[in-house]
Amino acid sequence: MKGYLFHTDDDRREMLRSIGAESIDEIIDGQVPQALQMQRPLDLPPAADEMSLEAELRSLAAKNCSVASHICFMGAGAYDHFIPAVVDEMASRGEYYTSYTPYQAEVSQGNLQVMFEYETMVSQISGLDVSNASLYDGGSAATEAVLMALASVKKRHKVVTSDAVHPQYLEILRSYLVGIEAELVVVESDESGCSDPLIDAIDDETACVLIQHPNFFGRLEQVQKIADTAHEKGALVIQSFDPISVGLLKRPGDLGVDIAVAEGQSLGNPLAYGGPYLGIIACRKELMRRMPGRIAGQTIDRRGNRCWVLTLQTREQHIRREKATSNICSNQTLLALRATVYLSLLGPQGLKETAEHCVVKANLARDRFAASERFELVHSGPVFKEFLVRDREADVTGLMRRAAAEGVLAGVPVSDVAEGACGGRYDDCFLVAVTEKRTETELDRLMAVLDAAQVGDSVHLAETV
Amino acid sequence: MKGYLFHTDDDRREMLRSIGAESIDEIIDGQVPQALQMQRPLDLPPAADEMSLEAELRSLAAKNCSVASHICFMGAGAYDHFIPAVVDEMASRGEYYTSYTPYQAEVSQGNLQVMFEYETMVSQISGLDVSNASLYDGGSAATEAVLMALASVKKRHKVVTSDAVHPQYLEILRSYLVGIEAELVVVESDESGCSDPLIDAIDDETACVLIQHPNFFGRLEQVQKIADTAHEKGALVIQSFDPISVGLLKRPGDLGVDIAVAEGQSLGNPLAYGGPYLGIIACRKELMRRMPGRIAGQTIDRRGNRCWVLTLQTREQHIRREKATSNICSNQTLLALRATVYLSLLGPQGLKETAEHCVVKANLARDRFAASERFELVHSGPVFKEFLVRDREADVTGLMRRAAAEGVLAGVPVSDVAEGACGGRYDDCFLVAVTEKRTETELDRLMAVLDAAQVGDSVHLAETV
Amino acid sequence: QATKLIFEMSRPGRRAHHLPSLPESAEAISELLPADVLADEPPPLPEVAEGDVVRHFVNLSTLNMSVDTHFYPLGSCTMKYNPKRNERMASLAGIGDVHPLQRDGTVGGVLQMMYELQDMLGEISGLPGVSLQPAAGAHGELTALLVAAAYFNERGESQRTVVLTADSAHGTNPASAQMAGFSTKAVKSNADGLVDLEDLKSKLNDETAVFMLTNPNTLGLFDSQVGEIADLVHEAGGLIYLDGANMNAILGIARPGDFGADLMHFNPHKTFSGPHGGGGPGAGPICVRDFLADYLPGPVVVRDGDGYRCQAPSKSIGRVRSFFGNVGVLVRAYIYIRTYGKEGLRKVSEDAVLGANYLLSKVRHILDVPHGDRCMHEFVASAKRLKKDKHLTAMDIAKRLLDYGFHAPTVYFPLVVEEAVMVEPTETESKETLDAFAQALFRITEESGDLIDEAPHSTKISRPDDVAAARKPILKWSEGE
Amino acid sequence: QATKLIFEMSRPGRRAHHLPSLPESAEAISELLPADVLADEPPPLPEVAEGDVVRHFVNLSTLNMSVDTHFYPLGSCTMKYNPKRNERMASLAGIGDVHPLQRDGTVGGVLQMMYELQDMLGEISGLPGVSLQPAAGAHGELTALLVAAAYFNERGESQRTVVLTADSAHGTNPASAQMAGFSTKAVKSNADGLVDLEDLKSKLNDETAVFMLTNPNTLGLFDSQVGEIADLVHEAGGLIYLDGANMNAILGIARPGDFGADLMHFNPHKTFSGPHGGGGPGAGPICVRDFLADYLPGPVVVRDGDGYRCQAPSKSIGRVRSFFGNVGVLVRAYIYIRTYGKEGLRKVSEDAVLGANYLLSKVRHILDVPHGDRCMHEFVASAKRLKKDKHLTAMDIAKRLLDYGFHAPTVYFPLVVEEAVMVEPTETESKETLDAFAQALFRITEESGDLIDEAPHSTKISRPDDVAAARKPILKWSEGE
Repeated sequence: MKGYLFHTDDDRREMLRSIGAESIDEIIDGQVPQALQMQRPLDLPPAADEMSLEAELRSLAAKNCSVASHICFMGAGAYDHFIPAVVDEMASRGEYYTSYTPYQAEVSQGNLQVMFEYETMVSQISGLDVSNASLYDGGSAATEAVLMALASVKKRHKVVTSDAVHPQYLEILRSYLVGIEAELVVVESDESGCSDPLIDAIDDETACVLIQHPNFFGRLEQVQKIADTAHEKGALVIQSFDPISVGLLKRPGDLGVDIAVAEGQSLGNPLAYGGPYLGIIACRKELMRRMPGRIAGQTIDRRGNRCWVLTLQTREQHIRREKATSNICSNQTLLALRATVYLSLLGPQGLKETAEHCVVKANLARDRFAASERFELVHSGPVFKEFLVRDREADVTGLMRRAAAEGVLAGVPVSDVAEGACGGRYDDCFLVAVTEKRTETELDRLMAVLDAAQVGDSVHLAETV
Repeated sequence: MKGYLFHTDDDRREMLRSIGAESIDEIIDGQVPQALQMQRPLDLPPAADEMSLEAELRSLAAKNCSVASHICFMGAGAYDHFIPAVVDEMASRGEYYTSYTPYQAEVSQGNLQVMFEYETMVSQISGLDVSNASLYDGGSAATEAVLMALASVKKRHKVVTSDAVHPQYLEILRSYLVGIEAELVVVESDESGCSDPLIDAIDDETACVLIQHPNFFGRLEQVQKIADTAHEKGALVIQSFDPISVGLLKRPGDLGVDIAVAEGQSLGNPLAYGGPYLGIIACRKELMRRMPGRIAGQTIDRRGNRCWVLTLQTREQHIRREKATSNICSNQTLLALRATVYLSLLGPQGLKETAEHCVVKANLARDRFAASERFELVHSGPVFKEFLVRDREADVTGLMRRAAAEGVLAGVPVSDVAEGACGGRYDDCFLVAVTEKRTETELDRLMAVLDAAQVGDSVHLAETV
Repeated sequence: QATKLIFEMSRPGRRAHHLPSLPESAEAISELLPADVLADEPPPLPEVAEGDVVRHFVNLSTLNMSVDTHFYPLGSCTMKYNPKRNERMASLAGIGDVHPLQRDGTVGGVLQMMYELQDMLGEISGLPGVSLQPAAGAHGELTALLVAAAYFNERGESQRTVVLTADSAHGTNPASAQMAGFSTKAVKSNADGLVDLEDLKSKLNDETAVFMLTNPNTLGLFDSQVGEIADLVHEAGGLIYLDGANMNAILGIARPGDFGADLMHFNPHKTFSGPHGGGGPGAGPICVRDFLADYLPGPVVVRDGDGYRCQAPSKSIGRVRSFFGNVGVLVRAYIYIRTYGKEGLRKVSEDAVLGANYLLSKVRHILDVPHGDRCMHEFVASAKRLKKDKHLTAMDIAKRLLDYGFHAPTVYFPLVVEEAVMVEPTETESKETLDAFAQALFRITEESGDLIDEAPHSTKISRPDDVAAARKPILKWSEGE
Repeated sequence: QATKLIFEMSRPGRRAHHLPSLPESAEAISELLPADVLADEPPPLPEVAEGDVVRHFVNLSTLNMSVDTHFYPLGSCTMKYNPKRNERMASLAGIGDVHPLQRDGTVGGVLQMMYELQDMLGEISGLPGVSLQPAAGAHGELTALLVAAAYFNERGESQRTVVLTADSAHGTNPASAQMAGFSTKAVKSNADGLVDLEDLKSKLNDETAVFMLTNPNTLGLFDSQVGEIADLVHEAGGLIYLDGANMNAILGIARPGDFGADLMHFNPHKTFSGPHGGGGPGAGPICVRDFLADYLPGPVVVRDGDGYRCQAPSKSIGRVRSFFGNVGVLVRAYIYIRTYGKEGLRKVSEDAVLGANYLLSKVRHILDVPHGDRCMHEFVASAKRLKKDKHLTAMDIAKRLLDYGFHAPTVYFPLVVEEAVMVEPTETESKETLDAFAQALFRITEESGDLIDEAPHSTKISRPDDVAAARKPILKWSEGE
């Protein structure tokens, strides 16, 4: 029997004797009616030993392009930032990754202290009072924030947002709002790629405003102005932010935002084809008891020593059941640990310099696109680490395919992010993201590959990668 | 300042104040005469940050063929055996790899117990009484065994061995014996690739006989017979063995051998272009106090609890100085740990099955070579996991180069192992090693690549790999 | 030292991470970004050296009990051994470092694995429609209920607004129902710990949308009435949702699809050995009957000639999270299922059931076990009598077990058992470990006084003040506090 | 549980590792191998499950103090922070998994690194001939002495059979000399802890082959007479060997080649942050003057057009180990040197010296420090007075420090200081840590009685019986013992 079982046949016999059963079948038959039992073996592949399975997985892995094999300019919510080796080594300690939710605080102080440090750092980077111990990902965190706001602002059901928010985040919001009394207003962003038009949509019915800054197009929003208007109207403001960006940019809390959310993948978490990722959420103190998810807090123990526990559990499903603030039971502790280690390593200066590299190199890339014949920059104002490029030949998919065959993941076509994203206005465009990892040589390589691509070039990726 | 320094300038100022020095230069100048100090900075590359250096190392790594990128049939003392993930994970725990020699037993019981378990397992696989906590590698271990024997057998100086012992091991032996009164007799192995002729060279002057079984050609030696003769003549017998082979083969101790040595790389240690590797040594109890290197032993502590300590230290250089059994101070604990974890995972059955895979697949490969036109099997008797192939076209180097360009590391030319190895008799031959990792498909691929190679095919590897 | 916070180790100017210089051709930040968006200074993160970071987080880790270090019989959580090969393979280049918006042609290997995993989960559940998107079990519950809602809506049965849950159910069940827009009603357990059929019947009507069932249930009992339950619910026009938290008991033995479930989620981090990560990440893939498959959230992986591609189902409820799903967790599940294969998965459940029954056969002589002398993969004992006789509570037992080197079982859940002690040994613990645990439990019942009241004694901290924590929450470190 | 041996967990038939089936086309083993070479059964290794192995070795690890967890001021061993990036990069595919007999064209990246490392070590030492082959410092000593012997032989000076070593030298020095076929004489230290020049002079003659010098020496003192010493030895026709164990003190400050050394070894696992691995692996690359380079063991890496290739020097002494060298360790050294680069290495030594002097400035108020109030990267204090006054020995201090959460310094070495306590803080410890260590040391000197005599109290074991261990050695586990 391949796998991880312990019991030898002798063990099994002795155990059955203690139980007083003839066989394991007897135990099962006594509980699961025969009619409900499977009458055949599972139809699965045969058992595989480690060596053979690893060889197979390696060959499957080799079929994929990756940020190790390719130069990556893909972003749109998930980024190829550098992950220091310390992050991997800390997170690969069994004491972290094979433990569970700290129900017994005495033997979970490691995880609890990490959560407390994580919460503190989220507070530091968001400029807000309170964080939880993490949510699933940036997209669902945005929706949880909206649900928090809807629950907090009584008798208002309108949610105002813009199509400069990540299209998948809007999709999630739509899915969740089905079961709830709520009206979603998605305002079209203006020609400069900003969401100023949504200011006019904020009214006395509005429970909350959801914006993203830097936004889906990499552009900077008038957060303070939007927040002021919202607050005047009695609505709450939710900002989805890039945690790397606050190395340079003002933090959500500094801009008057009430609830901040972010995708924490950038903070030392691998891309992993989309997950697991890290949902960051922080809010003003007044909203604390509406926060979903686990929260670690400080207290003292029997001996008077400072220590940490899960707290405010009366918000949670295992106590409150259907009256809970959310159904969330797990959290992303391991990814929060990675973010905590990452931010500890970077410190204020490292975060600032990382942000600087993003801004500077994104702009160097932008200059190159601006100078090219085939491409057009869609928006002209300042960007953080990402920007939108129009292919005048409108062959975005072919272009990306061709670039991948040449070792470059050149960007993300807007239409790949979500069907009908931004009303289809940008279906001939792609987002180019530039992190601190990219070098000028790589920027040149990107342009060389894109410039060499011919419209309609047919590339069969299966053969070339 | 890139790197790992802790002190801020403030720290440095405070520390200097406590020392009572104006500057660090003052402290250094007070001890190191100006005339002896460097008057210029070191001429080294500029400091490199982690991200840039990793990118550079990745591109250097990509220039190398590896057993991940290529199908490996290379052996000759270092083998591509499978390393279970558990081995890597255990050895990557900081408590193991960032600790040092267990001078303080109270805070080193982890390492000490591992050493004790390692020693026990070495005893189990060698069939001998006593092991140390490891030596540098298999080659230097063979020489240390010879030195042990020379020191043990009084007034004899002859060392008898054969050219079926790894040629590099013989080179090491020659280097070490320079400083010592000793005569090295290397007997030519016979046409079947065995060392039977050395039996006649064993005489009353002989201090010890060094053989390898399975030998350099993968062939099996008449160990028991050689040992009987040696013992009749009053000489000690040293066997270099393959630790995987004893899954099937009789162990050195079972064959009458006095000292066994082995290269422990096969036991869960990465190839790493030759090191660090693991020198295994074990001997009969009577020779215990001649053993070089660290030894862990069992004792009890103040409270009566079983525990482990470094012991028999009166053999060692830090106590005995020039009278020590050897100058060895460090050992390969981390690699011994890997071997211990590896053998724990395999157990008797896993070791046996691994050995079976080697034998079976090596023979399948051998059959394929026997059936080919270009190649000839040099020896006809049974082999363990490796065998010698003659290229009738005598273009071994070209052949290997061509195969590498096609993704196969096809074998090891004998002349690559050491200049003049085996007196040049096998310069038109190469060793093919087949571990449990190889599949029949890969064997077919090997033959396809070799059969397709044309003599004189010119391949510039720099371009193709 | 370990209890210092990383913030308290900070020294101005100390650094760990360094970046290369900016490109020489770069413009100044002040040229590239408007002044009004720029912060005066970066956030006040700790300033520490790399050696600080490593020692801090390594030492912190050792304050946790974990599966790698201790027996962890936390009921309902399936704390089985987390294979190291999973960790290695999931982080291979080409798997761990693939961008989520790469198109099908550049990510065929991952898609093939995900496709095969969909198939395998469909086979194991007996429910062929599979979405790998949900990020956790609770997320799977919510998603499945949104699927159910969409289904009823399309059928014109939007009056079905009630979700029934068992009173022994995980708290996530009613909370998920609430989030999906349903109201909830609890169905009682009977004296045997199973669903009270009469109570169920009384609550079934044309408002019934879904009955959420955990089977084996949280008492570790397989509800043998499940066929009848399914018939009743289906006759009332409702659907059966199976909370898959306890699937480790029935792999290859019984399939939810075969015993009447219409929708379910898996917890790959429980059943399929994905590590629990100190609380997460998990994943919550859901499986549904054919007629519900079109409503699943997208994307799912479909075959496309020789390759694979992502596609949203035709009537999809939409997305419930960004990107594809928790691929890192799912890959580990894939590796696990492939490792045991068709021969092995049933054996996993058999050994899990065997271990639980063996431990039960020892524990029932120490603690009361209200619901029978046999169980599936876990059982629930009660300290009610000990509490009354000796003031020894479930919590006391939990705390004192820590001193014996065992993680505590789940306590005070399920709510239907007083002073509940819920033990799940899993199949990856030896008989010797189970014996040692039973012996520790026995010794504890013989202990009294401070030994119990002040337990644990051997841990860094003991009995933290939860009430103070909640009354005056301190949720982050502040300078000088 | 952690003190159980893995053998004691064994159960017949329990397994962790599995292999695929043998190929169907395979012949039976009995057909392939003669019966007389086959064992009746495989060796009696433990039979355990994978979960057993993991829990066992994880728990064992936590019984070690290590740099990752504790301050480890073990004098002469340079227990500095081991960068995690070294670990990651050294195990990259294409570095960690390259076969040692791959030819130059298939291993150009590794050869380039090794070539550059040769160059960098030549520059740091001021000795341009470099061999990376020796596996450890002591191995480097032996190798260098074999080089010296070959050199003298070729010059017809085979009468040079004496190696001089300092009485404060590491024990490896005389032992290595012995193995290389030399006889040894010890040169005394003077009252300042430096080489007694008169004693040296009296021992120099035409039999002198090599003077092995450690500088800074094992007292942490830079012997300022080193220029004069080199002149004396060279005039006598001998060579100077520098034991490079203490190079962490003088990187970029003084080069052995500039102050008279002809041969030396580096300890990359000390100076260049290669991890110590619980006792090894290390590496012991040696650097020599031009005129000795032809004798170095092979292979060394040379440039060959645009590439690199391995080659044996023309008069090579031959090999001292299999294959190229401890590449895994050397790659880490390469990464370390590249990380600090030309700007940083001197700063490493400056901070190492600063830290040691700072700690010395605190410790000299607690313990006697016989040799001055300044030091290089380490210093040697003495508990001689405390032993006399309070029966507090160096060993007591070492043991009691463990309770305070610090690894002990090196004690009873060097032999020239009674009750020696040898402290090397390295540059990767914070001022706060050094302060805490000094404070602990102070507290210990105020303690007495069982607190001291029975220390350590907080460790799993305390004061093992070394004498019993040596008198009746138990060097392996046996069934039933």
